[in-house]
Amino acid sequence: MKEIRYIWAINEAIKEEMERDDKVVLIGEDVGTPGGSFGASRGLYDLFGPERIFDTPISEAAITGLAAGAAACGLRPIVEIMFMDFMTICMDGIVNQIAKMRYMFGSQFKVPVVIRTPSGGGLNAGPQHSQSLEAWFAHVPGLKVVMPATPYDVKGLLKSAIRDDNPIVFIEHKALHALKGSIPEKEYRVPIGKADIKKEGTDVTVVAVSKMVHESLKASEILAQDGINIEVIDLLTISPWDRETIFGSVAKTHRLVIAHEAVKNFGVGAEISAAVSEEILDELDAPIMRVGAPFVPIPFSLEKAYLPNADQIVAAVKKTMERTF
Amino acid sequence: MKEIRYIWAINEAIKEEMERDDKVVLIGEDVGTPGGSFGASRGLYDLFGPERIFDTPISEAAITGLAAGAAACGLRPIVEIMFMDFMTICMDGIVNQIAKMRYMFGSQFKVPVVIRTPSGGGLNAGPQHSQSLEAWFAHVPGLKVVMPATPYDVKGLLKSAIRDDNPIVFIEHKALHALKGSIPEKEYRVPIGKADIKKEGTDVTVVAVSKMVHESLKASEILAQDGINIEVIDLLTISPWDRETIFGSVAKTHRLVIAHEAVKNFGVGAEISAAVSEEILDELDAPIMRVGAPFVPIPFSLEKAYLPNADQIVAAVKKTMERTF
Amino acid sequence: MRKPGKKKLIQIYKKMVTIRKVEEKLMEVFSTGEIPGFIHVCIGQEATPVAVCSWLKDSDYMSTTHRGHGHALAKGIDLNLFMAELFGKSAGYCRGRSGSMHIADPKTGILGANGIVGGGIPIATGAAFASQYKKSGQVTVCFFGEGATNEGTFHESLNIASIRKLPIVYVCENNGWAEFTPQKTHMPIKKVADRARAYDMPGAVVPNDILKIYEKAGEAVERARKGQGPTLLEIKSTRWHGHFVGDAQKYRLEKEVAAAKKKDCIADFEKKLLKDKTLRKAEIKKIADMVNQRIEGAVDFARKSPLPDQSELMDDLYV
Amino acid sequence: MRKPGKKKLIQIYKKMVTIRKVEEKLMEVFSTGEIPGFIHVCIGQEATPVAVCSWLKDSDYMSTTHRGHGHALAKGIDLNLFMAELFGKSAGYCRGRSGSMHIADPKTGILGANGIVGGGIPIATGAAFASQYKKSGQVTVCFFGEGATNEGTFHESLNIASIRKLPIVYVCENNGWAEFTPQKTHMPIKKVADRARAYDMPGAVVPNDILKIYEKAGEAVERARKGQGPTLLEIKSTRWHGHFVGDAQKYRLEKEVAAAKKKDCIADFEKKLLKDKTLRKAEIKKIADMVNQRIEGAVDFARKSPLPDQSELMDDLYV
Ligand SMILES: Cc1ncc(C[n+]2csc(CCOP(=O)(O)OP(=O)(O)O)c2C)c(N)n1
Ligand SMILES: Cc1ncc(C[n+]2csc(CCOP(=O)(O)OP(=O)(O)O)c2C)c(N)n1
Ligand SMILES: [Mg+2]
Ligand SMILES: [Mg+2]
Repeated sequence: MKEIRYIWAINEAIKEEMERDDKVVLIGEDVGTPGGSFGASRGLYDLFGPERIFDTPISEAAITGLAAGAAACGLRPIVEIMFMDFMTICMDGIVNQIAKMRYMFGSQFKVPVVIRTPSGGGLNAGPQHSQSLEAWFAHVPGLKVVMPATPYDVKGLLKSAIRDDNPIVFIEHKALHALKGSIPEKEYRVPIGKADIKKEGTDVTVVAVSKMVHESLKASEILAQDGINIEVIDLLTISPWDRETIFGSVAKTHRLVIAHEAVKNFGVGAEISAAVSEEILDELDAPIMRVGAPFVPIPFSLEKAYLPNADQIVAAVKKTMERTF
Repeated sequence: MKEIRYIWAINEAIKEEMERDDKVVLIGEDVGTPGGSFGASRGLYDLFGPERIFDTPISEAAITGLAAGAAACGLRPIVEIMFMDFMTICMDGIVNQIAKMRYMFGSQFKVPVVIRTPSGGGLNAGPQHSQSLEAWFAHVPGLKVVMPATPYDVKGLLKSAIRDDNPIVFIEHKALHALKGSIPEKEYRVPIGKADIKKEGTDVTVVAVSKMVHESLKASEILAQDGINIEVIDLLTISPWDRETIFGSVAKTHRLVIAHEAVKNFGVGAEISAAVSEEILDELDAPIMRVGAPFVPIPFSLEKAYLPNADQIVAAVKKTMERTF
Repeated sequence: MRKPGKKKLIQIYKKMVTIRKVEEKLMEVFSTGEIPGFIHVCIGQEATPVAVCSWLKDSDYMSTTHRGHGHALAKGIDLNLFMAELFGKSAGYCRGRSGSMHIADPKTGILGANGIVGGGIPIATGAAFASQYKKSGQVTVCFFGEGATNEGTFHESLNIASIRKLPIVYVCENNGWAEFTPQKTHMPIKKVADRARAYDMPGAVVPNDILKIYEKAGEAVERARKGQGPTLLEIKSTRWHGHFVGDAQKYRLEKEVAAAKKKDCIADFEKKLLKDKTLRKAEIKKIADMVNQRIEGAVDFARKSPLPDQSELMDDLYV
Repeated sequence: MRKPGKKKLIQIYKKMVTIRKVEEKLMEVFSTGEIPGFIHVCIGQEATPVAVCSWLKDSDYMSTTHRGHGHALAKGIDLNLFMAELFGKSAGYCRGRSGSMHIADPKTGILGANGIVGGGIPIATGAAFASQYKKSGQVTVCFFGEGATNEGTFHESLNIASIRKLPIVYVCENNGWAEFTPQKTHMPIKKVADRARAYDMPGAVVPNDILKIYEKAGEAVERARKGQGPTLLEIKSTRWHGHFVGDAQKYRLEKEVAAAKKKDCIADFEKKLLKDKTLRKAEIKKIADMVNQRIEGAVDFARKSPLPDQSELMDDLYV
């Protein structure tokens, strides 16, 4: 095992996959000699050159469409969109082209594109540089959506994503870039579509997305002091999500809290809640609580007040414990 | 009262509001002399001229941004995006600019923009001309999202939307354009934020969105033959939605079905379901069922098999009736 | 080199006639309701697809638009499977999932028609990037209308193609209309080709004349093939019919439409071939009969193919 | 007419010095952590905002970018409220919600800085549309960098502005860098102004010289004011520091940065004013002192203003 930061785990995954398969190319703004805005591609230009590390103009719409075409013609492009907020500019490429090409063309094509993008707040980057928009992509058939929260998972999932023959929206969290964690020295991958129980527990299931995994683990410690033992599940893949693991946990705890940093309204938590009350309502002993951001843009200086945190998870868990059937 | 088609009700609303307030302008592709791709602006160019009926190049990204600027400088633009699928091209203008300008700039601006767009299938227009993407916009703080299903509602809501000082995504349904219905001769408006009980009932609450209102009314007749009396609620405003009416109805029927044409996964139904199980779980006597499109793009010729319909609503209602607590 | 020989001339003529007649047939069949959705015909514009695709191999790539039947047929799509797709049948190229607006065939390098105006331009640019990367010698042709050149993707793509010297030819068929609106309402310039300079790219305006297009396309394809970079060609084309089949184009003056129809790229070419003695009347008649027969066969094939089964709805969304 | 008089020259000089010193102060304060988030300074580029905004009234509109302090100050934003916003304080223009990257002030026509590259270009175009419609005689100035001209919104907006002859001036400050990447990596052309032809719009390249920019901007603003339509100006500007404060710009050669710093638009102007005897050394010193004092006052004001209260979080999302 070795210690590594989240951002370097991304870098290693890209590097290893590019070494393994010369069809893999990296496309994005400042990904060349500068090594990317957050450093994810540092050193790659020197290793792979300008043909494979395609440093593009500021043209998000064109580069996603370009990735679609390149993928349909045999390459395996990784596109870096510098901030998730800029995905607004390339929704057509992602949603109408990349996501639909396979199905719409009668399964004649494979479109192995990975769109990597950092989401989330925590850097006081303000309303246009801090959003978490995963719910949009989860609503689009043809895409898979992945959101890892640890160095281990980000490396393992990114390697799986690059090898997957389907288009994947790979959402990093910019406030986790500096986070350290251990990963194996040897090659490993983390499967897409599987959630991970980060902490076992018996009283309440907490399904957490991205940075909320860490907040949930903090909440778990706080709650332990009150004798409450929560199970923390890292969702990891948003679409298709791991019903088995989550339903299994709810069947054990009978209480569910879902936590994500995105705006709560119409967020990813809604789908998980709805699926549970559609399919295993009888398992529930308490209302399903959701923790998410309030329904406003992310203000520049009130960011702390804005971002969901461990305290809110603690409160939601306690709320689900208020009642016993 | 008079009979009118849905598309002409839209036309009347725009015309009346443009006559009333010369700050209202219409911006879009082919909206000038051609009167719009679906005819919504027919005759308006002759009445209001090229200054107010702004026939634009095929440049969706620019025209939404342009509307933001025009609104910030005192106009009240109505933007027509020809198909909802093309909103993918102008998400930045809508989400990062229009929706955020007021809050982000410390409430210094008003941004009274209405973005009108026809959604939905039924014309065999295929995967890039048939989508229902309302869930995306409902997830964005700063926008209101409206989806009327009848000539009466479309006219009344559009007039309210044009007078509202907030940005509104106004989603029409292209398969309803030809639908006839009665509206008052005299001026009227329908309030944003209020759902409408289209049929009272006692056994199951069916919350329906857009064209699914008509399918739900059909389902209601089928179910009546089995002695099941459903309440059909037309949601009308997706965000902010009318919790009071829906919670009130669920408190009466204790059973809930939500129906929309959009893909079921991560759709609008998820939020309503989640809110109910978060806030009034105890009222439920049965799982909450959702009816929505399957998780694939809309295929050209299998459209009938794809689109949710009355039969599926009937099945979902019956499912909620299987059990009594 | 840029002058087609006799065999090529006849081949070109046959393709043009095929496209014209296929679309005339489509208009007829569409009006009976047999074809669902919308179709957009390119009658009057046949010279461009045929002239340009004459320079392409099967392995070369091509992307097109909603008005893409001509391009697909010129590139070599199979007429039966094409027709079945337009009918929404399961024997169609895309299993009835795409219809006219999204037809694709990887075997002949057709990356798809596109329902999004400007949507195909970056895709084609990406295909060119892939073949440059693979050093495969493939060329990509990207077709679009003058209306599409007002979309941001046009601008972004041409900029990228020029920096990277991608092996691609951008072909703008300027038929003067975007849906129901004439070019002058949407564009302050007359020549779309003038936009090429913004990307340090050669741009040329070509009349709707098969041999002139053939020549210019040949140069542009060769330039791309040699790794010298992209070209923007603007063909001053002409749309005879409405934007989609069923559009009576009341927004156009009758005499404008009549003038458009007078500039018939096929009739002009036919006259030339007769004058040249490349073809005789009888041969022309024979070609027409043969083409008609193939088309009837394709319609028959499409009619006989079953609709896709409901059970296929969820198939193969993911690999 | 295009030559500024003595009073104007001094005014211009004061503004340039103010912008320079404000940003030097910001760099200092930012490094202590007092200002949250990111800031992007325009040191080296001060001539453009001042020269262009000299022609504008309060009622004229302006939109800017992430690198927008200079534009806002030149347009007339109040220094105290500006500083408070950058500090994220509740006395700031936007109640601490926007910070440096989105500052706006409708009273002086500032439609906002924008965190989205290319995002402000359509917004400015819309402002020009509104004033044309209202026949108010207002002009809009839209600032952006050369990197932004590769975004689709640039292309779409200039096309629209030209067709409608909107009263707007597009000002591209070409500082040669987009973040960490030089222009030549992203653009096959040298002169951004050449892109104007694609929209039948006049385009001009202007050196980073306050009086030359003043002259060209005056012509363009007058053209817009008279209803003659938009202009694209490209200023060959120069960025001294990193993309954001804290970026050590290791990607640039030291000698390139040194050369950039030698082309100091303020020092050049100062020399000229001294030579002209428009100003004497003592007056220059006095201006510097006065500016410094105002800046200290503004920083003090910002420091003393409270952070917004948590209770404000949900305020005024809707009207
Ligand atoms: C993004 C987008 N906007 C608008 C449309 C609607 N639309 C379809 S075709 C068309 C006109 C296209 O004009 P042009 O590019 O000149 O092609 P032509 O139809 O003349 O072949 C428009 C506006 C669309 N399909 N996609
Ligand atoms: C849509 C979008 N893409 C990328 C970025 C990240 N970004 C911020 S500034 C910048 C470079 C802009 O270069 P230029 O337009 O030349 O302006 P300059 O910074 O030189 O003033 C980039 C890529 C962004 N903010 N928005
Ligand atoms: Mg056209
Ligand atoms: Mg720059």
